[in-house]
Amino acid sequence: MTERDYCEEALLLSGVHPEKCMKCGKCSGACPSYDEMEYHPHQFVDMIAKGQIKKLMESESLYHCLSCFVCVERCPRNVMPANLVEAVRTLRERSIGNDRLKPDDVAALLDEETPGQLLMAAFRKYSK
Amino acid sequence: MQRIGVFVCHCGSNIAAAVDVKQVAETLKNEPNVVFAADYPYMCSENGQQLIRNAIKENQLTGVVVCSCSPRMHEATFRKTAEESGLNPYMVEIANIREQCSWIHKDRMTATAKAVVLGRAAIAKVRLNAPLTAGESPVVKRALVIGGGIAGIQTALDIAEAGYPVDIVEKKPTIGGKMAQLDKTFPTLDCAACILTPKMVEAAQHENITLYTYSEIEEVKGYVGNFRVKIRKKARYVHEDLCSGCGVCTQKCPSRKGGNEFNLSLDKRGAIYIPFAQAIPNVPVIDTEQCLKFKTGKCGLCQMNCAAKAIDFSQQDEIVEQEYGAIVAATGFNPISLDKFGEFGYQTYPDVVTSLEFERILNAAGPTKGHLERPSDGKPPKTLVFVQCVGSRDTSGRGKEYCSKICCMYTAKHAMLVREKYPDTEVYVFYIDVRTPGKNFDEFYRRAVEQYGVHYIKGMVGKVYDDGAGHLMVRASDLLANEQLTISADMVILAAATEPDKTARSLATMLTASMDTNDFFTEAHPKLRPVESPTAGVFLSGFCQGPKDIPETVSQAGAAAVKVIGLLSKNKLKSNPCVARSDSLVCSGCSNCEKVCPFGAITYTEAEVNDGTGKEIRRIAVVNEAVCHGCGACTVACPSGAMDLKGFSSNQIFAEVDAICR
Amino acid sequence: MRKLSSDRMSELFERLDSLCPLYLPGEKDGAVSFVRYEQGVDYAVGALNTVRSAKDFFFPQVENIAAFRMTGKKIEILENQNGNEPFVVFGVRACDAASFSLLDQVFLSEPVDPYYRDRREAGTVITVACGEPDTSCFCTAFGIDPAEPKGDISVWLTDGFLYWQPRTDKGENLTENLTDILEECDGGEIKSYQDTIKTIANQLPLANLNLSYWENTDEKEIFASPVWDEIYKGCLGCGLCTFVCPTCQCYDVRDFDCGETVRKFRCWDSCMYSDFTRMAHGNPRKTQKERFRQRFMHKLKYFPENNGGLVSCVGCGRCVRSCPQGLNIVKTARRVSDD
Amino acid sequence: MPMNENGEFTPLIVAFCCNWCSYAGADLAGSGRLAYPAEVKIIRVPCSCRVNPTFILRAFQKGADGVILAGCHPGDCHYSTGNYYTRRRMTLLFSMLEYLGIEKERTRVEWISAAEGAKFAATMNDFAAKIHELGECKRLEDLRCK
Amino acid sequence: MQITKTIKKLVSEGKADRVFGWKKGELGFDTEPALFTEDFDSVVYNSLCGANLCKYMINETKKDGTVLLLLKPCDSRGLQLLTKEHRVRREKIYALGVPCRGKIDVDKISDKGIKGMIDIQENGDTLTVVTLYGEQTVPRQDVLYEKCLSCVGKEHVGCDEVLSPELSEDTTVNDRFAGVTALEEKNPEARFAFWRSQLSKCIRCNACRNVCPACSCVKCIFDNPSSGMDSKANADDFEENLYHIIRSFHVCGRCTDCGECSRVCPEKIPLHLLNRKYIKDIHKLYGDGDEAALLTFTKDDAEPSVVYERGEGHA
Repeated sequence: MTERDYCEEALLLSGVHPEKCMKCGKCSGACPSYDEMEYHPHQFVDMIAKGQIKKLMESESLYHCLSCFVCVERCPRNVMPANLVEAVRTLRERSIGNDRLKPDDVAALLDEETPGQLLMAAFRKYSK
Repeated sequence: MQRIGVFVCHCGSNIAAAVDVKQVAETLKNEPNVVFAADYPYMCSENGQQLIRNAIKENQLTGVVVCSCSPRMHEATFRKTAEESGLNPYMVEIANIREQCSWIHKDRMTATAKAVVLGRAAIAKVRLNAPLTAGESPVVKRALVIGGGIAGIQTALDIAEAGYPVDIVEKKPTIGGKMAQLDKTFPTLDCAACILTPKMVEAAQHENITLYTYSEIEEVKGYVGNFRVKIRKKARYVHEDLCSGCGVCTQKCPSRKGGNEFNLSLDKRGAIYIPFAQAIPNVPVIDTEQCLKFKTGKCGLCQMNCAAKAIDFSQQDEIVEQEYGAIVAATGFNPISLDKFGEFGYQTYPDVVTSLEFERILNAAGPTKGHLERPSDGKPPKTLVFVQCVGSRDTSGRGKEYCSKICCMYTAKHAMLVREKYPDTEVYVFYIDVRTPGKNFDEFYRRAVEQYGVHYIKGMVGKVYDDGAGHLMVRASDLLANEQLTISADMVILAAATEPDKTARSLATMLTASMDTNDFFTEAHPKLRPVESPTAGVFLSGFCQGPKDIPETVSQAGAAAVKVIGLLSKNKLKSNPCVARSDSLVCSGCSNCEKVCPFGAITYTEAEVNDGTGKEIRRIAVVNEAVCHGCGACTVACPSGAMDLKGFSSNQIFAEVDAICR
Repeated sequence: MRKLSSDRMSELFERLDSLCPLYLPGEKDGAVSFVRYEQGVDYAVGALNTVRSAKDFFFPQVENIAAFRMTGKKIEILENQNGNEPFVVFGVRACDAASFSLLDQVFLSEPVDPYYRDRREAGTVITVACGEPDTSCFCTAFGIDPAEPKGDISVWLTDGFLYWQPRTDKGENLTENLTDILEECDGGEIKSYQDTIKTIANQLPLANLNLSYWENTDEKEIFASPVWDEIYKGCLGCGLCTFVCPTCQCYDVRDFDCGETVRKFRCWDSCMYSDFTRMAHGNPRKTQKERFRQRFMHKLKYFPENNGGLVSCVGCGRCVRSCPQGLNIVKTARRVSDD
Repeated sequence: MPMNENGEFTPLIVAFCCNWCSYAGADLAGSGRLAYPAEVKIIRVPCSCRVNPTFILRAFQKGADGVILAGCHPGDCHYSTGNYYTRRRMTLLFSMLEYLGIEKERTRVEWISAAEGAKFAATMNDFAAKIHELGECKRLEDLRCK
Repeated sequence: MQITKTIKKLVSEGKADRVFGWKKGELGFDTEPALFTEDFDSVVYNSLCGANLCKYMINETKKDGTVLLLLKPCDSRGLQLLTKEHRVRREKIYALGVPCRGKIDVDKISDKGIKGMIDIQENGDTLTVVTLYGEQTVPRQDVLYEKCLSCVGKEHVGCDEVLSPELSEDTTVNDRFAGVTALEEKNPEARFAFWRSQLSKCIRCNACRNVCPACSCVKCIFDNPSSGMDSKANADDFEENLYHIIRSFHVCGRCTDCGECSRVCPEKIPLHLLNRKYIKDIHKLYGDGDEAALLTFTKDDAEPSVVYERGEGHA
């Protein structure tokens, strides 16, 4: 898959239309994980619109998003940045292939910084 | 036998690009009754119209079909063209092959085929058209302006100056509207009161203007030139004619708990009050919700102290009935409620205020006498954060999807005024875009940035919260720096989106004027008839038609006035001849049509009828053509089909259906 | 004469239908009418008369006459004549069979109506004697014998047997195809069946209808009778009596726009309707009284005068049974003649 | 069955539009170049309340496969109350047609304002798609017209 | 007979100068509507007087004088409608309500296999049918008109006088809307098959229209060549659909549910099921107001989409 294909896939998965964004930055203004993230909610929207998804997929920002949906809630244009973050996360997980999280490995991953809720969500989603 | 001419317009390439206009003309030429068909690049141009005029004369046409743009665009044009060649203007039908064909269908064959069908339907209809003659009705030479803000005042003054009597109905106790609440005006920074109050006084004193303040529209009947309006004058409990405006009553009133509406409840007023010092009329009004006399039956201090004996607790609402030739809606706007925007803390923190509240805080006649003090503790704020687009351009359902237009400029104004008077403050403005298309507007905004050092930050505030130590924390993004900021602010000022006044919707229903989904009045044409409602005789002034600043409002107010003057200068109006008619031979006199007529245009009479079976006195329906608007509700209520609509007769519609389904 | 055991009737119907389309009285949603025979359709043996008469077969309620196709400004005429496919009608009663000769007077005299003629030639009529004439029957008043119905073939349905008597060449021809199932017999077996029918028919309350006043009185006198003013009062002006009547033959010719073509069709009309024989000035008979009078004057006076005394009624009793308000030809004939 | 050159069923849809709202909405859809199928043919009436049930039945009689009626939103009628009558009339008529066994998706009423060009196009697209699904209208056709 | 006495008294008091009622027909059991100016002894009123007389008043009240009209409860609703729609001059009518215990459908007696009927005699709840072949008895309730089995009610409305109302009997055995509900519960294909089969029997005799108290137009659109709707014949399966759909719509909200349309239909088409469908919908959607449903509205009326949303087989 080309980078463009990944972008299309992310948009399909999330149902996000980045062209609706009017670049107000309210998502990032409201984001509680802003400082932990290399790329911020508005950048997810902007970069995917521009076809630059690789950097996002490689970024640890994916796992610092709390999925709190405040950006979705606050967005005046219904753009839903968190859904996009979630889609990129899914694409990344998929690209890892069958090498998915096993129940036994979860305990080892728990640390102070990673929210437990995120781990559980990822576990449910990627462990079939 | 009709002799029909078909004229197919290319509309440059607007139609011709998608529709094979030559083929449409050629095909339609073979339709029965069609004796002439032609195509032309611009049928609405003088040359195109000349083509039609010549064809009518040379071919003795009795009917004309123009295949062109929407009839809403040029039906009137082509009717006039036909009339100039001696053909009855109502023998013209339009087939809409632009908006409803060439613009939406890409496939040339499909579009051409559809254009032919639409043309056939129009031919089928015109075959059954009959010449119609417009009736005439007199014009009442008096205008009504609903709303006493700057829009209403300016419209009324302009009409009055032209010599026509005009009434202003304002629901608040004083005229002046929103502009009266403003401190300074952009981009000149002159004092709002200084330029508005003279106009208010002029309106009050003008011999042609009658003010109905604290009044509402109760009922509107009639039609262009002949509206009959009921105005409810709400009881003030103070006789306007007796009151001297001394204000003693307002000082004696022991109840001080009411929020002062004029200052947006930033301070209190008595139960009997004059909204503000320059109010017109300068007559108090009693707030019965708050007045002790009304609540407990005891008190009456104001009455005892009124030397003019103007106070009357038994006063009742009064209904005034008046006839008008034209009505102007100038109902204005309000900031939206911020209930749905909890993230800004407006409901929680007293130091988060709206821009209109801030306007009052800055005003010398406001709650702080013009001193910049924050509401919570009266201390002068050192850091101010302005947030733009609060609810504007919002499609999430919480706000309004349109741009409120005035916020960029008034925010720049506020920022500048603060920095000028209090140079030791820090002022931040969070913006999405700064929109300054207007004379001297961008210069004004740049002055705020360059001269006054206002910090403009591209980004939006995500949250306003309390840091636990009594400081307001503003968390926002700085998109250009790709940073998230947290600013400790003393005050936050929200540029709340604007919306049309709530009363506009019910008024529009009474006026039968249409509105858009945002409750702005719809104009008859967005470009060419911006101050007229599609409802004849109803005109639009100011914000009620769409967001506007003061200069725009004033110029539109003048334009609306000119339209009203133009209407009132006529002695007679031609009425729409496409009205209902009752066939006396078929009418059974059952009254069903009368019951559904929205205009009371149908009456009954006993008349002698001879339907071929002998003379008989029957009860039959009679349509008052001047009152009928031609909606056609009666035609369906009539089971016998006695009631029909001229210009849209049942047989014409059947013919259209048949032609389309052929 | 031939006969067939009653339990083999459906076999007969199968055979007839295999020769050409067969129609017979059958019940549909509570009303008996002539229906196309097919397996599962029961012959409504107990029903005396269908709601609509058998005239439908030769003079259908609606008939396309021609069509016009318009191409641009050209008009092309498309003839429409498709009434010559052979068919058989079984179960026609004596009264309806008699009505055909009345209709023949109208449609087969010059100028001959080709649509009617074709259908008449194509159709074979099998009549059935009325075993038990009912209250509303009065065919005997017109010399019609319910025990001896006319038609191409007459049939009697007694207990156990169907008796079959061809009467015309058409009837004989049809019979020849059925000799294998219809066995020969002599007609004597139905004599007592016929006698019973006659006894019943003579006892019926309307059977003694006497039209001698109508025959012997000047038409102007009957026309001017004051009785008309009174007896039409209950008439609703609907066309029920004319549409169920086997002898009513008035029709209207109308156009129907189908888009590319225009169909010209004729359809039954009723003298009871306000737009009957409408001309530029309207209906010449302006009141319901005049329309009501016209119907009976035509049946009982004008038609006989023009057709050698033949009264345009066969006593089928349909109007007696169907008129919503209880009016009918017997009532009218008697009241006018003060009988 | 009417077909296009690709052998696809091309239904016939008659849309009655009131002059003040829905017809203007259709114009707006046009100026916004918002496409909907050409099989939709619009008949302009002053108000939705002008639409007699006989017009709708006539369209079906002559071979229409779907009939849609568009008017101002209730409360916005240019004639103030016309569409309230339309609403009652069509509710009862459509209920009757359904009772007679006519597919209920073949008739529709939509309120479309002059500002709702997008809604106009979307409505027509949706309605046309429904009619495509249903295929030719057989239950109300007049056999003479086929 | 008490009716004759009352009529004579009313005429002698000058309340009316003529009487519209029923008289005996040619057969032992049939009756017909008739106008009486004298000989009031020949006015009959019995269980065979099924016809609704109110519509005759359209022409009758165009004349001078006052007519005494006999009205059964269901007929009185018809007269009320005609009065409301100004089709009769009510002041020229003396409306005399007469009691009703349901009317007899002679066809139902025939359907029981009884032939050669000469006379019908009423004894309480039993009928004695005299025939050529002897006498037979039939329970009265078995042979009442369909319309009487789902009667709207036995109360007279708007009469000047009601005679012995205590003699009226409730003859309702069916839920008035049971027939409609049963159809609604079928699927669309079955409903279509039902109506296509029923309506294709129609012979367009117009009896249903001409008897209907709500169909009182001076000129019906189906008779008026300039209406664009005129038609005389059931030229095609569609044509009679159109006729009945439009007719039912025209009387929608005005129909008094007197059941005459079904009574007079020679083909026994249950036409009342069309009108009752509208009545049922109106009751459900708009309540039971006095004003005709299509001549009024409320701002929060149901949207036409309720038809789609209520799903299949709704009842």
